[in-house]
Amino acid sequence: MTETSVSPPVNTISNTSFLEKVIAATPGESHLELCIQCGTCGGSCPSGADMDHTPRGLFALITAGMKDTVLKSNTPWFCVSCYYCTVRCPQEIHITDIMYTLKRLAVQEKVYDDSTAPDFSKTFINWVENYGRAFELGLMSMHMLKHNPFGVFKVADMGVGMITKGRMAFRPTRIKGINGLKAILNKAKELEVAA
Amino acid sequence: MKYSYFPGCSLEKNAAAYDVSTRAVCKPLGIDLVEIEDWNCCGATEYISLNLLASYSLIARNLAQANKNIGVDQVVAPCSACYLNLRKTDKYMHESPDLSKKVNTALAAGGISYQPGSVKIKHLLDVVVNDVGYDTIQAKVTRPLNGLRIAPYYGCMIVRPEFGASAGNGKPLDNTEYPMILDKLLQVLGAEVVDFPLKAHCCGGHMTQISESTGFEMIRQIVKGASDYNADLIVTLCPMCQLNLDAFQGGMNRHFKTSFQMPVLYFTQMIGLAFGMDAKALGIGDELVNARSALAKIGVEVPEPETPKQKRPTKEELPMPHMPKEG
Amino acid sequence: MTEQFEPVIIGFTCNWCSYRAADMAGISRIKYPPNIRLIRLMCSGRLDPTFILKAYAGGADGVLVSGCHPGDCHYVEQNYKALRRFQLLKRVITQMGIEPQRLKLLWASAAEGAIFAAEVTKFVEEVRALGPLSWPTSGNGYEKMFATPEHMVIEEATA
Amino acid sequence: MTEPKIGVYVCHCGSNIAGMVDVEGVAKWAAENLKHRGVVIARDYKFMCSSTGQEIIQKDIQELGLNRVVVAACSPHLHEQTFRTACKNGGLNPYLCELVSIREQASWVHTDKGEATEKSKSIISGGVERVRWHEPLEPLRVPIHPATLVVGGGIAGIQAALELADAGYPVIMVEREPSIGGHMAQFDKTFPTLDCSACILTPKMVQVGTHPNIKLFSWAEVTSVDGYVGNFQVTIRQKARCVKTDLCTGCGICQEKCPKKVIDDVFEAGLGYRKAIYTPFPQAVPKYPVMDRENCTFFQKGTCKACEKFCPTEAIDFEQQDELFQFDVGQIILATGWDLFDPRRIPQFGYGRLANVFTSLEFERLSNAAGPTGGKIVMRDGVSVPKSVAIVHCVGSRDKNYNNYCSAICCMQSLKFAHLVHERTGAEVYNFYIDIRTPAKSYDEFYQRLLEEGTHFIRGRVAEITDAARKPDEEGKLIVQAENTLIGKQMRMPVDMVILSAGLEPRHDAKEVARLFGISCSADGWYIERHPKLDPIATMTEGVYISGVVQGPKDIPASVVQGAAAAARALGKIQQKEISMEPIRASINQDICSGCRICNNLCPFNAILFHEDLMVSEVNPALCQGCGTCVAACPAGAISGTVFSDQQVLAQLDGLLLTNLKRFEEVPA
Repeated sequence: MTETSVSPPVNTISNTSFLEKVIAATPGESHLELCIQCGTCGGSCPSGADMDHTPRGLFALITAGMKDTVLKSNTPWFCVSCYYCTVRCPQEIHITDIMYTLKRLAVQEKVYDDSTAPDFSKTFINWVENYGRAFELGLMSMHMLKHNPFGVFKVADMGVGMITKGRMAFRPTRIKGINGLKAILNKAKELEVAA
Repeated sequence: MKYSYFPGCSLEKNAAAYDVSTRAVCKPLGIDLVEIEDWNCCGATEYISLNLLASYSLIARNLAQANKNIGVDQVVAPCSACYLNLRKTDKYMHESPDLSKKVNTALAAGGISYQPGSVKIKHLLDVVVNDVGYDTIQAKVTRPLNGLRIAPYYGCMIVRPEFGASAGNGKPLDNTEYPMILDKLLQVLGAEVVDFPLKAHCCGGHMTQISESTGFEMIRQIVKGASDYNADLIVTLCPMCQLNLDAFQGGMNRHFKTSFQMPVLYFTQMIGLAFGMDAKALGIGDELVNARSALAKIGVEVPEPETPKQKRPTKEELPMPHMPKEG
Repeated sequence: MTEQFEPVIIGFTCNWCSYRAADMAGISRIKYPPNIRLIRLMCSGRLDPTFILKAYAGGADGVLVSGCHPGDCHYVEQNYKALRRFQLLKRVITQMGIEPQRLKLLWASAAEGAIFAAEVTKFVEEVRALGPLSWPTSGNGYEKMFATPEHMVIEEATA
Repeated sequence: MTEPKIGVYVCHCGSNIAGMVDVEGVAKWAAENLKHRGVVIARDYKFMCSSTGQEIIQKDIQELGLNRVVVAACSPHLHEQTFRTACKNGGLNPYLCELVSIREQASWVHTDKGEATEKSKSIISGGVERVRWHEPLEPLRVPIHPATLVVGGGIAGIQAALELADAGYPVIMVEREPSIGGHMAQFDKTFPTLDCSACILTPKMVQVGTHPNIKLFSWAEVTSVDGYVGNFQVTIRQKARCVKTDLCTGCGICQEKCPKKVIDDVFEAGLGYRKAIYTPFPQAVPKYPVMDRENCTFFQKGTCKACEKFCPTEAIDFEQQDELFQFDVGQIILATGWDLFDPRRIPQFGYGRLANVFTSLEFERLSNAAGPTGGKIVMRDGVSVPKSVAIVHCVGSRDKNYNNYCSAICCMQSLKFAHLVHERTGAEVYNFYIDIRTPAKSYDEFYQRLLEEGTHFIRGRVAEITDAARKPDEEGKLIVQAENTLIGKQMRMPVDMVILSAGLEPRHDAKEVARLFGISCSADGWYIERHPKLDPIATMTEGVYISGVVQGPKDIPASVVQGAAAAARALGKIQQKEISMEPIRASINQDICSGCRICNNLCPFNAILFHEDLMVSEVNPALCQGCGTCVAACPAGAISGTVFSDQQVLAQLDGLLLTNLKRFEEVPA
């Protein structure tokens, strides 16, 4: 059974350490420990309605150390990076950055329920890592076929329109320095693992 | 004025119109764009979601490339996401020597390096309204956009989060909740600007791919808002916003059984039109929601839209709080 | 532990803000290294350059000067005068062959016990890193030092 | 002077010190190693501050003939007086005692007993060296002028003024606005009892206006303050009213006839109108109107003079000029109050753009029977009654983007609003809050009452207020968007009217005023009290007190309490006829003074005067506050400061560094 069904163990070392872990994995001063649960973030979030936990709720879970519940949550993946929560937070918590952190942690630990969003990011990154540039057509088609085959028809006219208007490339541009870029990214990943 | 130009992936193809119109209007505005050599994708909001250091390195490579433009210390990005990513990386590297060290170790593997703060990163709109200035622009207007009701749409990442004076990146660009610079620009071009409450709300970013209904709802809100305010068109400054509001408008209409027909153009295209440039040369026609009917309004001579007379306040009516002077 | 160098730090505090900040640190039981010993003045403006030079001469490895935040001075604006002297002193001690990092200025309000403790801790480490103050007169014969400050006191006052 | 005989007393403070410092060891060390510095006895005791502890010192003074005492215990800010008094009772001049802190500075902040003990030794050694240079001193005595200046005519100032005046002492009250009464005069009801604000305030205002001991200046400001506690000279600028107060009967015809209607941004919070010549409200004290020259047709266009034509007593005087008045006062009470946080700074709340978003002050006027709508709670169009109202708590408060602090009154104020709206319109009321804070007497009972009345409470800070409808039922409404944090869901609440419970802010010119009176502001801009708990009334400047919100957000009862307390403080001093001041003063040795005058302009209190004839400077001990800046700055070393003399500081330094252990000679001059 998951720890959601039992009363959350508060303030044991492992609990605090999850909060600390999230803070540590977030660049700059995230101020996460300052959350007063006011809900400004949840109220501001444009996709908040579809999240299983509001950002505020998620922070309470983090503080309570309910790691699995947090990393399984769809909340970070529904974040659209509009930064409303970040600029409105009365405690100046870098909420959007924390959402990125939670995504990374979830991917590391491979504990997300719905793989749509993670896969989207992965597909996107794939093109970037191999070509150095993003590639919408490939991205969208590959992603849609995998996760929303019928969606293809829904927006088919859009796809057609984009193509007829010449707004969609059929093959991605590859940058000249792709090998250099690959070297850079690999090195960066090494360093990250090392850290 | 020389700037290193970072078009970003969108402007390569789906937002080519933005690129074309940008280059077209930069000439008369005296903005000299030097494209960053062999630039790469900024990772949008995706790379950072999987890999922290790699995404900063990915972005930093562009800044390093920008430094190859000798004597040009300012980078201009027309895409809000690119703008934010470049600024953010520069800021965090500037604040954390440790991060800066790591990123540079990674860059070294590609034989390059970047010193945080060594370039100023600006959004194209910032350059146009602040470096060039409203007056210069006004002086060049030959075909004022009279009678065109425009909903100015900023989206998120140009105003949020406010990275302020980070790494010498200057003062706040505009208010994070209710920006005005685009409104002012469009007024200068002669348009009738809608006081658009959703001007800085979110277009949904990649949501259409993650959760269609969520994405469509966010698009609907903005398109509906614009039409509620009887706008002829939405003008934006971000390729992602344009893509969502324009290309997905049809899908959105089908999803909600609505029939909005709200054209979405780039502010550079509006400048170009006001400067009397040819619509085609500004990439107009690429948009999926046809903008011609809206633009017809300025093709022909339309009389000054007489502003409704201030009705005398009734004697019960309470005064509105007066707003502070523009400063 | 016993191996590492333990610097001696003299801290000058004003009676109204920074000394109370030290009190606050105590009342809040905030820990900091014992290397610092405080001298209470009425105001950082009272700070005579002689004091600081004598501190170095007498064997201090670092000197902390602290007062109210600019604008909060109990004596209206005297901490600005302290600020001026501080900047000048930094120059002077450098000429005298003392690393300027051995002199630190800290504004601390009566409420900022935590800040006071944190800054002291930081300063102790910085001075520890610099090692003992190797000054010919160090530890004895500081009386020799007495003539020196005169010229700069004048300079300061007219500054 | 005789060979110093010093007694050293080390306090255990229970285990507070003894727990981390080897007190016995320290005492023993002092007795042995500081013998040659004049220490004749060193003891340790559980509680030196106890009567027994004090008796030990007194006994030693008498039996061992001690002429110096060093106590190593807690901070001098806590017990310096205690031990000075102990010495006094023992027959020793109190200023020959030095209290050094080994608690706040050693036992409480260090973790290693050995290190803490060593540090304590050097601290005591410092105290011993210092005390050798102490001199017997007498506290300075200064006569107290019986008059008190009260700045600000809000409820706090009114209370203070009346307490003093009723006690029979003269009060000078200065109010910037045309009438006293402050913000309280704008309110309709006061929480939690809901009694009518005017009904309880107006009588007090009248008392102030008519009290024989109170001289009231309204439409006036203090322009300069000189002198020191007991003997301040203040200058007051009486702005020109353009009304001869000796002739004016306050009949109000001038206001009635004045053709110029002006939006009243002050008293009506921008929600109502006044004339160019006006009293802000009918019960104004004093009753005389003032002329607003910026808006007066005559002053702007050169014609009109309607007021003059119709005035039955020929009291209008267009020629009137500002006047300056000088007074001597003994003490000063500052009760200058607060400004309302401007919600325009939070664009997402729409104030100024969305007609039916109101501020708390606007609503006070809206609900006030004497207000622009006669107490009818209506929307901006002035007629339609709201069916649903949202009240937003913490606007600009508890927010690092604006003000960090809690404004203290907004919760109760919002509850009051909720009650009034419910009572007068029957509208549904929604309170959006982070925490409901109702700590004071019968406040939480009021909260209970609101719950019974069926007011809705939604725990969630409002994210934004918009008119952009998403659903049909939102059309034409104000939509309040927030997270209901108790169910963890985002919600959009369509309402007719929104009230923003905006926070309290320091007056826009609080910093300048603080400078004028020589006191200091916190980072937030509130005036700093002498001690946050034990003395929230006095300031660091002798004879200047603060009361009301100027010291920090508080409600009416608290302001009244503080006003009364400040008055009591002032009365205490007045009763003493004269006050004794710490003899911490600078003095100039005129034989050495070169007359360079460097010190003259260094002194922030203008305490140093220059004798042209003798070409030397002199310190006025009554003006000198003892900061010692001049002492440090004198190039000739002609200035010395009692209690903090060069020798004392240098000796303490010597002791702290333990360089004294080597020396056996040197006797203080």
